[in-house]
Amino acid sequence: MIDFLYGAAALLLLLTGLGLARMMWGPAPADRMMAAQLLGTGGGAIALLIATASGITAIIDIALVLALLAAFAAVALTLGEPGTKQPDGQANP
Amino acid sequence: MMPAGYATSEGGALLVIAVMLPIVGMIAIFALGLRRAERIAFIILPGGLFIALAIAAEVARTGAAVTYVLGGWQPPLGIALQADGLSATLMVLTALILCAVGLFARGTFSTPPDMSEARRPMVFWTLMLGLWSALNTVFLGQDLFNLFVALELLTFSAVPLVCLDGRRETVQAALRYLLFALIGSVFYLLGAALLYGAYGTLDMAGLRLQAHYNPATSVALGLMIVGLMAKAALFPLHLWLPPAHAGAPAAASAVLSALVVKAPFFLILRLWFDVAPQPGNQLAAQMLAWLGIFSIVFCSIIALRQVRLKLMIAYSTVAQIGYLFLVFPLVMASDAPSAWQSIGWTGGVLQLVSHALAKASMFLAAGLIAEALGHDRIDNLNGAVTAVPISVAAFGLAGLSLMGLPPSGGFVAKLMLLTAATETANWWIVAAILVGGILAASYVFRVLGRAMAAPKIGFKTLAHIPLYRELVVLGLAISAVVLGFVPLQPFAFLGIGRVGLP
Amino acid sequence: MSIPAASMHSIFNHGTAARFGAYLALWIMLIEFSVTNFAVGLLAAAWATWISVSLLPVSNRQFSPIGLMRFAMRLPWQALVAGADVARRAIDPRMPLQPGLITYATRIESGPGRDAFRALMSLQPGTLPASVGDSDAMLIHCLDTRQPVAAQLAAEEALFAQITGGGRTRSRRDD
Amino acid sequence: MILVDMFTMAAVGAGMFFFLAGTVGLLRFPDTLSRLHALTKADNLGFGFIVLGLLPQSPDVLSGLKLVVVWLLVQLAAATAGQLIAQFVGLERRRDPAA
Amino acid sequence: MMDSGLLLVATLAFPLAMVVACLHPAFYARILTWLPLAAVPGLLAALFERGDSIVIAPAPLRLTLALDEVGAMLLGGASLLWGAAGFYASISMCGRPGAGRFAIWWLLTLTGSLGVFIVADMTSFYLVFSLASLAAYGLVSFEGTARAQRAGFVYMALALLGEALILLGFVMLVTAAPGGNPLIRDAVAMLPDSPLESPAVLLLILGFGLKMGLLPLHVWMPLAHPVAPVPASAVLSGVIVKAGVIGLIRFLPLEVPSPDWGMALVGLGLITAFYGVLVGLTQSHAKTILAYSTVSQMGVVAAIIGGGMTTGAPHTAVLAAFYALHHLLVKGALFLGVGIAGATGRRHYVSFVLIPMALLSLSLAGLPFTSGALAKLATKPLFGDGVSALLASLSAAGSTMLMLHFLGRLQLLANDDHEGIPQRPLMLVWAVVAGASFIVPWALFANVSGYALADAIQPDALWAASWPILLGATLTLITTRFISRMPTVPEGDIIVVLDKLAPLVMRIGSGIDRTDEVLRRWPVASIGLLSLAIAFGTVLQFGR
Amino acid sequence: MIGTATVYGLCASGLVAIGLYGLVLHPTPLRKVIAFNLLGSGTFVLFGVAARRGGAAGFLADPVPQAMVITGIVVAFASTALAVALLLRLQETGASSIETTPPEQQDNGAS
Amino acid sequence: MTLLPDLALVLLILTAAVWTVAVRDRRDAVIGFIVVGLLLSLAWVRLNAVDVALTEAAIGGGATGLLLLRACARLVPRPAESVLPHPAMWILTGLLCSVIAAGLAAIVVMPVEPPATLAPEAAANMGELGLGNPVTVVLLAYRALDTLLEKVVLVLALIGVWTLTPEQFWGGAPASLRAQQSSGALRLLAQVLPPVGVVIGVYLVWNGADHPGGTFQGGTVLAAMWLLVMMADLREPPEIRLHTLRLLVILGPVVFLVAGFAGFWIANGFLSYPPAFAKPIIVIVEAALALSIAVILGMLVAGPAARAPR
Repeated sequence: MIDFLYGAAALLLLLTGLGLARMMWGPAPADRMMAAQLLGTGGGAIALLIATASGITAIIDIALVLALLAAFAAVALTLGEPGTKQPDGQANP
Repeated sequence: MMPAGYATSEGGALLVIAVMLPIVGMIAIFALGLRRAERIAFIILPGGLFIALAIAAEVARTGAAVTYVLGGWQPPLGIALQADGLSATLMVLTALILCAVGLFARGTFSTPPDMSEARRPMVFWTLMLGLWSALNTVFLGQDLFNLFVALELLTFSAVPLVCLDGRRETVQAALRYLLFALIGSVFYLLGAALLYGAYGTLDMAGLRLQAHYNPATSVALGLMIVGLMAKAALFPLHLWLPPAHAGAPAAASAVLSALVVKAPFFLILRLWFDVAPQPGNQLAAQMLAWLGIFSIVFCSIIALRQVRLKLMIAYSTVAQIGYLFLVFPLVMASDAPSAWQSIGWTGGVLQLVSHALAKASMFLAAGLIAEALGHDRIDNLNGAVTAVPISVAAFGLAGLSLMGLPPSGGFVAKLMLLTAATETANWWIVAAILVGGILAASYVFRVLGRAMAAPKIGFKTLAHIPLYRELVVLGLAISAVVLGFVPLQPFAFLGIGRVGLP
Repeated sequence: MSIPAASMHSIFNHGTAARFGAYLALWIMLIEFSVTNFAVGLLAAAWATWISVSLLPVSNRQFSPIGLMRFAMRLPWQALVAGADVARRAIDPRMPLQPGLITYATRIESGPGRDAFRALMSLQPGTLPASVGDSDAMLIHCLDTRQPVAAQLAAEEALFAQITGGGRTRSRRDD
Repeated sequence: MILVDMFTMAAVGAGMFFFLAGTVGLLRFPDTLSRLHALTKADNLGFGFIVLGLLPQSPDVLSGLKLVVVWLLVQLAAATAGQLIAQFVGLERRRDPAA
Repeated sequence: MMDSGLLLVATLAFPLAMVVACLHPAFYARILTWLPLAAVPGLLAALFERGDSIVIAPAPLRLTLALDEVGAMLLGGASLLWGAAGFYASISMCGRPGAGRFAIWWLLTLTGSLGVFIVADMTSFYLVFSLASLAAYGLVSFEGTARAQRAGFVYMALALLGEALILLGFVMLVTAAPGGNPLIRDAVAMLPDSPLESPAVLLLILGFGLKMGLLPLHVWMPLAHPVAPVPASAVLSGVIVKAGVIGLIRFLPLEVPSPDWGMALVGLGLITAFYGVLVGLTQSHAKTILAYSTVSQMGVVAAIIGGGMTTGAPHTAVLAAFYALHHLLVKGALFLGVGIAGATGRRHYVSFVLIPMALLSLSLAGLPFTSGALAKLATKPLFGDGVSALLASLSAAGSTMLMLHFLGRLQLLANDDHEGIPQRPLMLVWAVVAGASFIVPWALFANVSGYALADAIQPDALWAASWPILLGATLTLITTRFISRMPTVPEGDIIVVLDKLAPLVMRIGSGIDRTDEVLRRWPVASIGLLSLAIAFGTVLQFGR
Repeated sequence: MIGTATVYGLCASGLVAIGLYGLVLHPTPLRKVIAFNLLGSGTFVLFGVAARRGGAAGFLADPVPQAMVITGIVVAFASTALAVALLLRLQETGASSIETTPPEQQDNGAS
Repeated sequence: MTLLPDLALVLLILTAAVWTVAVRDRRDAVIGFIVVGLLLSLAWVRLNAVDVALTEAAIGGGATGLLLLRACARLVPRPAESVLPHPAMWILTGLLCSVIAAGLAAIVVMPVEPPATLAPEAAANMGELGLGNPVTVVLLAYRALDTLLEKVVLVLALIGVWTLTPEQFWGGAPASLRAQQSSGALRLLAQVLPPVGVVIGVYLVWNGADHPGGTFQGGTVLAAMWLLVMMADLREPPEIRLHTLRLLVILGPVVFLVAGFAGFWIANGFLSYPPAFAKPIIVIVEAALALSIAVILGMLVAGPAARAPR
C-alpha cells in the first residue's frame, strides 16, 4: 500500500510536471499561471499522498497551506498596474 | 564532537547588553517615534559607550576573554558571545565613533517643531542603533550562522542610510549595495552550509579543533572569504562603495566608511586565523595581499582624479581597506610565536582603528564643508578655511593619518606593516604601502591646497556651522593622530583571549 | 489588523454563532483534542469570527437548512460531472470542443450572494464566468456552446435562490 | 483491510486519471479559457478522488476530516482562481487585442 | 633635565604654540609681526645648550632631543636665518593677502626645519623632517601663479617620493635595531650588521639626496626656490636643503670606512656640483641661478661627506656641517640680497648691492678671507690628494663662473626708480645675515677644523683658495660670448623630459578611470566575484 | 550509491548556478531579485541536505540546519522586500537600471 | 529506482529555474519563480524537513510571489528584456557558474562518514523544555539569539522600506493593493478565506510547539490573509504612523526581549527559560512574534507610504 501511494505521488509529480510545458509554451501569462495553479493543486495532492504513505501527518499541513494559498498567485496576477485607473487619484507614476 | 568549553564569565552579561541595548533603543524610537527619536538615541549612546568601556576594562582586568553562553546552551548547539582583546578594542572604537557621529548629527536629524514625526530623524536614529547592535554582534559572535544574521542586520541598517535623501543616484547606489551585499551574504551562507555538512558545527572554536584541509573546507572558506570581500568592497569588488558612501548624508557616510566595511574584514580575519586549518595557506594569503595592493594603488589613483570631495573620500576608503588585507601574509610569515604577537597583527588592527577614526572625521569634515559652501567640488573649495577653519584643520589632521605621516596612528600602523613587510621580504607590499602613502598625500594635499586658497570674490558662507559640530570632527581627527603614540610593538591587549596557534 | 466597528448588534446573533461553531469545528479537525488545545481553539475561533463578521457582516436572512444540505450534497456530484465532462473532452482524440462566450443575465443581486453563485458556476460542468465587471449580464465561457448552458444556469440559479431562503442579500459594498 | 486498500487504490487511481485528464486538457486545449476549464474542473476532481481514497487510510476521523478541509479549500481556490484568471485574460485581451 | 632641556623644547614648542594661537582671530591678524620671534628659542638653544639625549616625554611619546656640536652649528645658523628672514617677511609681506596663511606655513616649516637638527630618535626625526618638507609646500606655492603651482606640484611629488624612500630606509634601519623606536645613533651603530645595510644606505642617500638636490633628483629645486617670496626663498635654499645634509650626516655610518659608498657619494656630489654650474650658466633669472648654485653647492657637501665616508675620517660630520653652515648663511644672504636689489635704484646699486653681493657670491667660490675659503680649507683633507681634490677645487672655479653670471644678471633686477632705496629695516636684516655669514665661520673655524685661524691666511692656503677663482674669472671672460649664445636650458632641466611624459601620465590616469568604470559595471564586477571565489577556493585546496 | 540527499545536493548546486547566472547577467533589478531568490533557495537546500544526512536520535533530519534555513528564508524575504521597494523607488526617480552614470557627470551638492 | 521521484522533482525544479532565468518577460519570470517555490516545498518534504516545507509553501507560493507580482504590476511596461548582453560574457558567466556548481556538487557527492549532525545534542536537551518540535526548540531556545536578531532584521527591513517614502507622504498609507478591476470572485474569497486562514495560522503557531509549524509559517499565513483583504479592497493599508501598527510591529521583539531579560531573574540568564515555565513562555513569545511577523510581512508587501497622512 505504501509503495502504491509513493508510486502514485511520483506519477502525480510527473503529471503535474507536464504542466510545466504549458508554463513554457504560454503564450499568455494566464496560461503560465495555470501551470502554477496546477502545481499548487497537484502539490497538495502529492503532499497528502506522501503524508499518508509515510505516516507523517504533519505533511498534511503542507497541503493545507498550499490549498489555503492556492489562489494567491492568481489574485496577485490581477493586481493594479500603473496607468490604469486608480480611484483615489494616487496614480502610480 | 569536542566540547568547545565556553563558560559564562564574570561580566559576561555585559556582552548581551552591548548587543541588546541598541536594539532596545531602536525599538523604543520605532514605537514612540514621534519626536523623541533623538532624545532616546542620546540616552542609548552614552550607555553603549559605557558598556563597551566596561567590557574593555573587564578584558584588561582579567586578561582573558569575556564570555557569555546564551541561555546556558553550550555551543555548537547554542550560541556564545565572546569579547577578546580585539573585539573589545573594536567595540570601544565603534562606540566612540557612533557617539561622535551622534553628537555631530544632533540637530540635523531632529524633528522639525511643526511635525509630529519626520522621516529622516526617525530612520536615521533607528538605523544607527540597529547598526550598532549589528556591529557589536559581529565583534562578539562565535557562531558562523549567528554572524550571518549579524551581517544581514548590518546590511539592512546600512542600505537605507545610503538613500536617506531619496535622490536617484543614492537609490541606485543603495540598490547596488544591497544586491551586491546579498551575493556576498549568499556566498557566506553557502560556505556555512558546506562547513556544517562537513563538521556538524558552526561554532568557531569547534571548527578550529576539527577543521582540516579538504575540498569542503577549501570551497567553503573560498566562498565565505570572497563573499565577505564583496561586502568589504575590496578591489575589484568595490563597485557599490563609492556611490553609496558618497551619496549618504555625511553622518551616515562616516559610519559606513569607518565601521561598516570593517565588519566583514573582521570576519575574514577571524575566518583566517580562527577557523581555517593551521598552518594557513601562504599562497592564498598572498592572493589576499595582492588584492589589497591593487586596491591601494588603483583606488588611490582614482581618488586623486575625483572631482567631488565625498567621492574622493569614498575611493580613499577602498584604498585604505586594501592595507588591511596586507596583514595576512605578513602575520603568517612572521616568526612571532603566535599571530597576535607579530607586529603585522598590531599594525593591521591599528590601521583599522586609525582609518576608522580618520575616515569618520574626514567624512564629517567634508559634510560640514559642503554645508558651508553648498557644494563639494574640489576645484571650487576656495575659502573653505575661512568658512569652517576647524573642519579644514580636522580634515588635514585626518589626512595626516591617511597619508601615514607621523605622529598619526596611520603612520604607526603603516610603519608596523612596512616593518613586517621588510622583515618578511614582501617587497611588493613595501612598494604598495609607500606608493599608497604618496598617493594619499597627493589627494589630501590637493584638497587642502584648494581649501586653504584665498576665497573667490563674492564668496559667501551658506550656512553657519555650530562650533560643537566642528569640534566633534576635530576631536575624531585628533584621536586618529593621538593613536600614533601607541608603542611600536605588538600590543598585548590585542592578543588577550586569543588561543595560540599550534 | 484593524477591524472597524462591524455591526455590533449582529455579533451575538444566530449567524455569528454558526460561524463561530464552524471555525471551532475547523480547529477541532486540525488538531488533536486536549483541553489546552481546545481553549486555544476557542480563542482562535473567536478571533476568526470577529474577522469574519467584520469582513462579511451577518445578514438577518435565514438560510434554509434543507436547501443548504441538498446543495452540499450536490457539490461533489457537480464536481464529478464537471470533471468528467472536461476529462472526456480532453482525452477524446477528436477533442469535441466548441469554446465560446455567452452572456447570461442573472437575477441575483450583486453582493456576496452573486459572488457565491459565480463561484459555484465556475465549478459547473462546462461553464466559467469570465466577465470583468460586476454587471448583471455575466459573460460565461463555455467549453461547448452547443450545450444548453443558459437553461442549465437558470436551473442552478433557482436552486441557489432556494437555499438562500429566496431572500436577496441587502448588504453590499459599492464599487 | 484489503477491501479498504482496494478502495483507496481505486479512488487514488481515479484521481490520477483526472489529473492526467486535466494535464492533457491543459496541454491540448486550443485557447486559454478552455484550458482553464481543464485546470479548475478535472484537477479538482482528481484532488477530490485522492482525498476520498486517502480517507479510509487516515488514522482517525479527525485527520480524515482535515483532508476534507483541504479539499474544500482547494475547491474554493479553484473557483476563485479560475474566475480571476478568466477575468485577467479578458482584461489583457481588452488592453491588447492582438494578443 | 628640565632646565637643560627647556630651550630645546621651546625650539619646537614655541613656533607650534604660535600656530595654535592662530586659532584666535586677534592673534591671527597680527601673526606676521611676531614671526621673527619664532626662531629665537632655537638661537638661544644653539648658543647655550649642549648635551646628551634628553628624553622629553614619557615612554609612549618617545620624543628624544639632543644637541651635539653638529646640531648646534646648524641650529644656530638656521635660527639666525629664520629669524632674519622672518623679520624680512614681517615687513615685506605686510598687508599682502594671505599673509596669515603664509605665516602658518612659515611657522610649521620652521618647526620642522629646526627640529631636524635636535631630535635624536628615529620617529621624531621622520616627523620633523616630514613637517619641514610638506609644510614648505605652502611656501613654494604661496604666490598662486601658474608657475608657482607647477613648482608646488613638482616639489610635492618629489618631496613625497623622498619621504617614502626615507621611511623605507628607516624601516630597514629599525629592523636591525631592537625596540620600536631606537635613537638614531643606536640604529646607525647596528646598521653594519644588518642584512639590509646596502638597500638601507641606498634609500637614505636617495631620500636625503633628493632633499639636498642631488642629481637627478634636484629638479624640484630650480622650480621651487625662485617662485617663493624672497624671505621664503632664502630659508628654502638656505635652511630646508640642510635637512637633507643633516639626514646624511646623522644616518650614514660615517665613522666606519666604507669606500664603495663613499666614492659613490663623492662621484654623485661632484657630478652634481658641475652639473649645477653648467645648467645654472644658461639661466637668466637671478633667483634661478642661485637655486642652481645651491644644487651645485649641495653636491659639494655630498662629496665632502662621501670623502669622509671613504676613509671613515673622524670629523666628517662636523666638517660637513661647517660647510653647510657657511652655505646656509651665504645663500640666505644672497636670496635676501635679491630682494634688496629689486628695491634699489641705479644710483645706489653698486654700493648697496653689487659690492656686498659680489663678496657673498665669491664666498661660495671660496674667495680668500671669506667663510667659503674657511669652509673649503677645513674640508679639504677629506678629499685626500687625488682626483677628487682637484675636482673639488675645479668646482670652485665653476662656482666662480656661476656667481659672476649671477652678478651679471642681478643688475637687471634693479629698481626702475633711479633713486630707490630699500626700506631700512630690510637693509639692516640683510646686513646682519651677510655679516654673520662672514663672522660666524671665522668664530667657529678653529674649533671645528683643528686648524689655527692663522692657517687660513697662510700664503699657500690663500693660493689654494684663489687659483680656482682666477681660473673661473678667466674662463668667464673667455666664454662670455659663448655662454650668452647658449640655448637656455629650461628651469628644472630634466623635468622637461618628465613634462613630455605628462600626457602619457594623463592618458594612464584616464585609462585607469575607464578601467574603473568598466570594473564597476555590474556584470563585470560580479564575474570578478565569481572568478575570485573560484580562484580562492582552488588556491586553498591545491595551492599549498 | 547516490542517496536522496545527494540528489538534492546536486539540485542545490544547479539552483546556485542558475541563480548566479541570472544575478550576474540580467540587466534589470527585478530579474536580479528573482535570481537572487533562486540562488538563496539553492543555498537553503544545501543546508537541507546537511539536515537530511544528519537525521539521528529519532529525528528524521537534523533540526539545527532546518532552523537556520527558516531564519534564512525570513532574511531572504526581507531582502527581497527591501530590494523591491528600492527598485520601485528607483523607477519613480526615472532610472531603470543600476548601472550608474559616471560620477563626474553627477553634479549635485552633497547633502 | 527509489530515487526516481527525487530525480524527477529535481529535474522539474531545475527546468523551472532555468526557464525563470531565461524567459524574456519579467512577469513570466515571477510565475516561473512561484512554480519553483511550489516544487521546492515538495523537495523539502523529501528532505524530511516539514517545517521548512511549510515555510517554503507559505513564502514561495504566497508572500514572495505576491511581492514580486505586485512589483511587476507597478513597474512601467518595458520592451521584453534581452537576457544575453554579449556572447563572450554569457559564456564566461555560464562557465564560472558551472565551475562553482561543480565545486558544490563535488562536495555534496562526497558525504562525510559518519554524518555531521547536532541532532543527538538537540535531542538530549529537549526534555528540559517540554516542547515536541525540535525545530521550534532550536529556533526559540538553543538559537534564540539568531531568531531574535532575525526579527530585528525584519523590523529594520520595514524601516528600510519606509525610508523610501517621499518626504511629504511620511506617516501616510502605502499605495493600495487593490486589483486592477474589482471582482466579485476576489471579494468573496477575501470574505470567506481570512477567518479560515486565521484559524489555520493560529493552528500553525500553536501546533508548532510540538509538531512541525511555528511562528513564521503561521505569521505568514496571517499576513497572506490580511493582504488578501487588502487586495480585494475590503480594507486599505493602514497609515504607517498609526500607533497600533507600530506597537504590533514591535510586539514580538519586545515580548522576546522581555522574556530574554527576564531570564536574568527567573533562570540562568539571558534567553534562558526556567524548565517549569519554558513552554508557556515560548508559546507566548511565539504568539507575539507571529502577530508581528504578520503585520511586518503585510507592510513589507504594501511598501512605502504613497499618500499624505489624512
